[in-house]
Amino acid sequence: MNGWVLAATVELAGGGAAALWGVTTGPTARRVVAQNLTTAALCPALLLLAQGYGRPSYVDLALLLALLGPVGTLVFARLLHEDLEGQRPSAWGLTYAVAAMGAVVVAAVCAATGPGRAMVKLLVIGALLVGGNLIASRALSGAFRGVRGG
Amino acid sequence: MDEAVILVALLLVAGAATAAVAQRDPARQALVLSVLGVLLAVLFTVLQAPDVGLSQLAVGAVLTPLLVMLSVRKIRRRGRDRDGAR
Amino acid sequence: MRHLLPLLVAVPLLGAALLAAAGRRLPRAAAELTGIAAAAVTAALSLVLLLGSSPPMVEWVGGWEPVGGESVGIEVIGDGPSLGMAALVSLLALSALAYSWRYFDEPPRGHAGSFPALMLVFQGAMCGFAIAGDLFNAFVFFELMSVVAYALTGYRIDEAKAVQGALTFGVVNSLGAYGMLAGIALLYARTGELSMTKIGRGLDGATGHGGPDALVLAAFVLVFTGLLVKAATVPFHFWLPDAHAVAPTPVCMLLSGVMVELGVYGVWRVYGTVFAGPGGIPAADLTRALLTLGVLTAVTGAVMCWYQRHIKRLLAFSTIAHTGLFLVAVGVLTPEGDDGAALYILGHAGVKAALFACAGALLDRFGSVDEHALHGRAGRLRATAVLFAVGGLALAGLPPFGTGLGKAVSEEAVGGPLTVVYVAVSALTAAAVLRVTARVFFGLGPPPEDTDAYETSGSEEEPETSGLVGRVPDTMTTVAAVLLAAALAVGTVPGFGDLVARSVDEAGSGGARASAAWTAHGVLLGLLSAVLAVALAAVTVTRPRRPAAPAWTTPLRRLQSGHVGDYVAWLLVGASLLAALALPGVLGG
Amino acid sequence: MSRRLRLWLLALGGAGLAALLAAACLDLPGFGGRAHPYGTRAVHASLTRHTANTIASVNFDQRAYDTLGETSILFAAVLGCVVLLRQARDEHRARPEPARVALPVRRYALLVMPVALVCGLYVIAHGQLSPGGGFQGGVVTATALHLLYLGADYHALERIRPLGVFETTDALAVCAYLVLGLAALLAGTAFLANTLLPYGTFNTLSSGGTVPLLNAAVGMEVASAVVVLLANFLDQAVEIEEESAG
Amino acid sequence: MSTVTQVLPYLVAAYVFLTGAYGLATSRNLIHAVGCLSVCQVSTYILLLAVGYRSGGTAPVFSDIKPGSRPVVDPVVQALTLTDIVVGATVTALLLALVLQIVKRHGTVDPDELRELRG
Repeated sequence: MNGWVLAATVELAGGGAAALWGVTTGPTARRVVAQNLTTAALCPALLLLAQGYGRPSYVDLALLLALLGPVGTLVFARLLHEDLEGQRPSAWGLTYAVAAMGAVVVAAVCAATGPGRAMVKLLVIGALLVGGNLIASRALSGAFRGVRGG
Repeated sequence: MDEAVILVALLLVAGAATAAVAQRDPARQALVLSVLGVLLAVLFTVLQAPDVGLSQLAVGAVLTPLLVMLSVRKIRRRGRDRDGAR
Repeated sequence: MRHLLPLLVAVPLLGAALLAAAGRRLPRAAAELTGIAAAAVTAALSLVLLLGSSPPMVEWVGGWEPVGGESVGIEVIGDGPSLGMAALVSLLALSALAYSWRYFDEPPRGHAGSFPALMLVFQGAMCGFAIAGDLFNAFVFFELMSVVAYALTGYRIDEAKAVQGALTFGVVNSLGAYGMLAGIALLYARTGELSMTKIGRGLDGATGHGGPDALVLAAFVLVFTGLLVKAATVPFHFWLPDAHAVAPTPVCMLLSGVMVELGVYGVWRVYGTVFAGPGGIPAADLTRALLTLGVLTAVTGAVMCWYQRHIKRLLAFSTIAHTGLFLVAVGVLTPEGDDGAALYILGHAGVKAALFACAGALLDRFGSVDEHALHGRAGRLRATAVLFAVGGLALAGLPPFGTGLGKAVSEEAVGGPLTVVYVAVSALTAAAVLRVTARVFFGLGPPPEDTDAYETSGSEEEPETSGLVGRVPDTMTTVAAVLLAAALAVGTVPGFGDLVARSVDEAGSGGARASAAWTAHGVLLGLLSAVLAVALAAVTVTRPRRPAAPAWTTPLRRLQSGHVGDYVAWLLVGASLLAALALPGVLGG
Repeated sequence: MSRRLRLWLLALGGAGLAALLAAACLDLPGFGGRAHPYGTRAVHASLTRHTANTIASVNFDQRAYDTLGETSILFAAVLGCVVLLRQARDEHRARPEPARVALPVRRYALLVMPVALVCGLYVIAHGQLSPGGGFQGGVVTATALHLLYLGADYHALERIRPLGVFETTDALAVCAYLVLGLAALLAGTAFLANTLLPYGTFNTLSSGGTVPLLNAAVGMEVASAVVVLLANFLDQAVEIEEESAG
Repeated sequence: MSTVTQVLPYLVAAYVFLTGAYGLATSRNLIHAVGCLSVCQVSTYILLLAVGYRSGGTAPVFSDIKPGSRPVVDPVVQALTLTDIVVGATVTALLLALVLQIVKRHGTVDPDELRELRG
C-alpha cells in the first residue's frame, strides 16, 4: 500500500476516463480540448507513479509527456484550424483547474524529493506542463486563424 | 494495490482502443489515437516498462497523429482544389 | 566459417546503405553496378557457406556462445535448407537486378540508387529470415522483408492498380505478422525462451501430463497464420494476385519466385523445430491441416489462373497453385515430401521468374499485358515466344526440368489420389500459359470475345521503361533464358537431386534418408501433365467459341473482390479454420 | 462481396478466433508470474557487461542483431516513403503562403525547441543508464525540429532542414552500425560482439563497451529518418500539387 | 490475486486485437483502416508486456537502484516491444504514403469504390 500510487490511480482513473469521454463525444473543437487536457491530467499521474515506485528515473516519462503533449495539441490546432474556426473551443476554467492540479502535484513531489538536481528536473517539468498546457489552449482558441497554404 | 492501478490502466486502454475503432472520421480517430498513445505510455509505466513507455510517448503522442493529420490535410486540400477547379 | 553467417544479412544491407548515402552523387550506371556487386558477393558467400554446411552450422550472433546450454544471444542456423534458400534468394536477386539494368525510367530525383538499394534490403531480409534460428529474429526479418516488399510493389506510383495492390498487400501481411508476433508472445509465456530449439524443448518439458493444450494450439494457429499469409494459402491468398500482378517485373520475380516459398519454408522450419515434439501439435493434425489447405490452395489457384486474361495476374495465380502443391508435399511429413518440395521450389523459382521476365518484356514492348488486347501482336518477339512456351511446358513438369523432378518426387511422397491433384493442377496452370503463348505470340485461333465483366484487364498499363521500347533489351531475354536453363539444370545435373535430398534430410528431424532421382513413374506423370496442358490449350485456342466458364467458378471469382475488408475477414476465418483443423489432437491429448 | 456477407464472415472468423484466444488466455501462466528464465539470464549478462539499463543491454548487446533488423526496417521504410511520395510526373510544387501564428505560440515554439533538442540528446546519451535510448531520443530530437513548422511556417522549417544531409546521415548511421558489427568480426570474435572496448565503470556514460556507440548510431539514424519521413509527408501536404487541379 | 486479475491483461490484449480487426474489415476510409491496423498492433504490446510482468517487480534499470535489491520484471519482452513499436510506426507511415497515392490515382479513400483489381 502506497499513498503515491493510490493518488496516481485516482488521478489516472478520473483524468483518463474524463479525457476518453471528452475525446470521443461532441464537436471536433471540444475533442481537441479534451486531447489537450489529457496531457495535463496524465503527466502528474506519471510523476506520482515515479514517486510511488521509488524510481526517480521514471520521471523522464513525465518530462517527455510535458514536452511532447502540447506539441501534439499544436499539431491538431494547426492542421484542424478550419474545423476549429467559428467555434471558440476554450474551456479556460477547466484548463486552469487542471494546470493548478499539476502544479500541486509537482510541488508535493518536490517536497518529498528535497532539494537537488532531481528537484530542478521536477520544476522544469512543472514549468513545461503548465506553460505548454496554457499555450496549447491559447493555440486552440484561434492562434492559427490566418494560416492558409502553409 | 499495484494491481489496481494496472487494472485501471488496462480498462482505459481497452476503452480507448474501442473508441479509436469506432471513430470513423480519420481526423477524430487521430485525436483518439493520440490519447490512446498516452494511456498506453501510462500502462507501460505501471507494467514497469519505462523504456517502452518513452518510446510509445514519442511515437504515439506526436509522430503517428502528425502523420495521420498530414495525410488528412493532403486529402482535404486535394478535394478543395478539385472543387475549385470545377 | 560459421562466423560468416550473419554476413548474408550484413553485406546486402551495407550495400544498400552505401547506395542510399551516395545515391545523390552517383551516376545511374555506377549505382546499379554497386547493387549488382553487393548481390553477387552475397550470392557467392551463400554458395561457399552452402558447400560447407555439412554438418549444419550454428552461430551465436554477438559471440554469446551458450554456457551450460543457456545463451542470451540470437541463434543463426546454417544448414542445407536455410543456406539453400539464402542462395536461391541471392541468385534470384542478382538476376532481378541484372534484368532491371538500365531499365526503369525516372528514378526519383536525386535518388538513382533507391531501387537497387531497396532490392538489396529485400535480399538481405529474405536471407536473414532463411537463416534465422530464433523465433523473434525470424519475425524481425519477416517484417523487414514485408516492409520492403510493400514499398517495391507500389514503386510505380503512377499506376492506379499498383498502389492499390501494394496497400492490400501491406494491410493483410501486417495483420498476419502481428498475429505471428502474438503467437511468439504466447510461446514465450509458456517456455520463457525465444530460440526455436529451446521453445520446442520447453513445450515438450512443459507437457509432462498429456499433450498440447489450448495455449499451444493458439500459438500454433497465430504463428502459422503469419507464415501462411506469406505463403498465400487459401483463404489467406487474396492479397497475392493483387500485389504480384502490379509490382514491377523484377520485383515480381523475387515475390513469386522466392518470397512466397519462404512462407512454406517457414512452415517447415517452425513446425520441425518448435511444434514437432510431444508437447507440440501432433503430426496427424498438422498433416490434416496442411493437406486440406494445400489442396484447396492448389485447386483454387489453378482454376483462377485459367480464367485470367491479365498475364501477370495469371502467373500470380499459378504461383498460388504451386504453393499449394509445395504445402501438400511438406504436409505429409516424410523425408521424401521435404525433398520433393525443395526440388520443386528450386525449379519453380527459375521457371516462374523466367515467365515473369517474359511478361515484363511484353509490357515494355506493347504497354499491355492483356491476353485479349495482345492477340497476335507479339509475333515478332521470337526469342520471348520460345522462352514463354518452354516456360509453360516446364511449369507443367515436363521432364527433365527441375519442376518435373520436384513434382515427380513429391508425387512419390504423397501417393494415392493426391497424385491426381499434382497432375491436374500443374497441367491446368501450364495450359493457361500455353494458351497465352498461342494467342499472343502466334496469333492462333480467333480473338477471344470480351464477355465477362468481373475481371481485371491488363491493357492500358504504363510500360516500366521510359516509353515503349522498340525491341526487347538483350539483358531481359538473356536473364529469362539463364533462369530457364537453371531450372533445367536442377533436373538434369546428375546427382543434384540426391545432393539436395541429403542436405534437406540432414537438417530435418529423424535423419532418415531418401533419394531423389528420376523414376519411370515420375517421367510418365510429367509427360502426362505436359500433354494434357498442350491439349487443353490447343482445344481452347482452336475452338471457335470460348467455352463459357462453368457456373460454379463465378462465386469463386467474385470472392477475389479487391476489397481489403473482405481479405481481413477471410484472414480471421482462415485462422479459425486452421484451429478447427488442428483441434482434434488437442482435444484427444 | 456484399457488406452483409462480409459481416457474417467476420463474425464467424472473429468468434472462432475469440474462443481460441480466450481458451489460450486461461492456459497462460497467471499474470505477474515468477518464472522468466531468459529474463533472469539477460539481467545477469547485462550486469557482467556493466550496462545499468538491462533493456539497452538486450537491445544493443545481447540481441543487437534484432536491433540491426529493426534499424533496417526504419531505413527501408524511409527509403520506401521517399520513393512512394516522390513528385509524380503530373505534379508540381507550389510555394505555400507564409503563415501568421499568434505571438505566444510562436514564442513558446522557439523557446521549447532548444529544450526539446537537449532532452532528445539527453535521452539518447543516457540510453545505457536510465530509461531511454537511441530510438526514443531520436524521435524526440526529430520532433523538436518540427516545432519550427508549428510555431512559424513551412518555409522556416525548410531553411534549417537540409534534406540531403539528413538522408545521407540516415544511411551513414546504418553503415556505422554495420561497420561496428563487422569490426568485431574482423577482430576475431563474432558479428556484433561487444568485445572491442573495455566495459568501463558501472553506471557511467562510457560503460557497456560498444553499447553506447551502437545506441548513438541508432539515435542518429532514427532522428534523421524521422526528419526525412515527416519532410516527405509535409511536402505532400503543403507543397506538391497535381497539374490537373491547376 | 483473484482469477480475474490473473487473466484480464491477456483478455484485454485479445479483445483489442479483435476490435482492431473488426474496424479494419468494416472500414469505409483507408486512413481509418490504417489507424485500426495500429490498434491491432497495440494488442501485441499489451500481450508481450503482460507476459513479462512479475508481481512486485520493478524495471531492470539499475541507474537508481542497487542490483539485486528488488525483484525485477523481464527485460527481454521490453526489448521486443520496443522493436515492435518501431515496426508499427514505420508500417503506419508506409501505408499512409500508399493511401495518399491511392487518393491521387483513384480519387477516393473508400475501399468500396476501388474497383480496379478483381476476378
